[in-house]
Amino acid sequence: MIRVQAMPFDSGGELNIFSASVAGAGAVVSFTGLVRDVSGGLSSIEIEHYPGMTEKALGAIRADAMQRWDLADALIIHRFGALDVGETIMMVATASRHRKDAFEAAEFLMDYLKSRAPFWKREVTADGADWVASRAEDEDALKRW
Amino acid sequence: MIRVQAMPFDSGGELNIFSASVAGAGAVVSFTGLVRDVSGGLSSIEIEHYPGMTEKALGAIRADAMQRWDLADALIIHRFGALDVGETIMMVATASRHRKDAFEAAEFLMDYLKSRAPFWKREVTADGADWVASRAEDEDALKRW
Amino acid sequence: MQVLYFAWVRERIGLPREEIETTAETVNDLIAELRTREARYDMAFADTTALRVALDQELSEFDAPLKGVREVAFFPPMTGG
Amino acid sequence: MQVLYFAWVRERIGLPREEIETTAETVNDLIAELRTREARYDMAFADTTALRVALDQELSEFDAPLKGVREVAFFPPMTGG
Repeated sequence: MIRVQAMPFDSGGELNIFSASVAGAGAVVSFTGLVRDVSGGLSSIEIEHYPGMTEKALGAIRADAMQRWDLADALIIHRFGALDVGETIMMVATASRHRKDAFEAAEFLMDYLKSRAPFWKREVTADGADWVASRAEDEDALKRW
Repeated sequence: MIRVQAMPFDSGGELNIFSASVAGAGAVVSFTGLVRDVSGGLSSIEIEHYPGMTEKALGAIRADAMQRWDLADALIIHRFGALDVGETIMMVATASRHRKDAFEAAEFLMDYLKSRAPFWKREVTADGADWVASRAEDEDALKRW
Repeated sequence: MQVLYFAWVRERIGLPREEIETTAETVNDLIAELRTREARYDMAFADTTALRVALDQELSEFDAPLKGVREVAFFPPMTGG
Repeated sequence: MQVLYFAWVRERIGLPREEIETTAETVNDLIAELRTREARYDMAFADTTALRVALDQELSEFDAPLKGVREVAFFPPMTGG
């Protein structure tokens, strides 16, 4: 399932619902991304996205993962809009009979989501707001797949 | 944190507590292992462990992961005793500033936990109970680290 | 043709989308045409290595043809996750 | 010396732990001694490649010395996770 939403969500609760829904798959991996004030002074972030294309891109990335690995299911939830420090930005979850498949597919989803899904983050501090620059290592991460 | 317990636990709830506790680490990865009736006929599993050594072994594996990767924290919860189909056997969670560290450390914890922590699983079916055989691929997985 | 702008491209150009009548054959042609319009376009498109383009909501290349395309979007490299 | 058995080793031998007085110098010596006791021990230790040993709760080798060791545990390969 793919969800793109402004509303906060409960990643632990979503993980439980996901795990309960995938009978037959004993290995469940999740990744959760949280807003953190790493360098100090961050008050919030804003996420812009491209409605329509976002859902398509996430759906294509998920379908690709479902085809490459032996997965019972894969979940992507991603927020947009304004988020405070400590809030959950997004999560992915994968379920498989094999832990290796669940881990690899979750990493794949994250790598593609980072630089192939149309989201743009802006960090808001007391000094103003700056668009987060993309990182060469995120682009490089795609070469693994 | 390491917990070895007979009591069921709420993996989603534990993930939320863990995520909230690790300020500064925006990437959280979890693995959850569930009892699944893959081949049909499984009624429950029983997990035997070696009290004392279990906690030591899990603590050593966790300490090793904390040293190898840039982690804010790592969590291992593992149950013993009788578990029904659908119940959660164990979980690990890792938190880092870098998603790659969080993913790798979680895989490392799982690989070591599979064949270096003193747990033994027995599957109970209508025909009786059988000890789960260790798998060569689980031993091989350790060579990666 | 609908042309959409996101993130700092949207900010530099000053609007999120506009309808553009063009005979441009490729994305590069469209960019060349937009740059002649006004300084804000010229500035936004000065360095296309810092830009990405989607045609009808699919990531695309700058030399891709525009024939049949109804929606073009320009934006910086994505920073999701 | 406390000797502990887990999983099917415990089932074959028929008890989870016992106190053993021994002068065995290594784990292999202890196993040889136990195998002479009774058929159930002989059967449990017939194939040591299917066994693992821990000395004072640390995984160890079969040729490790027992000097100073207070707790020896025998069990099959672990199946956690």
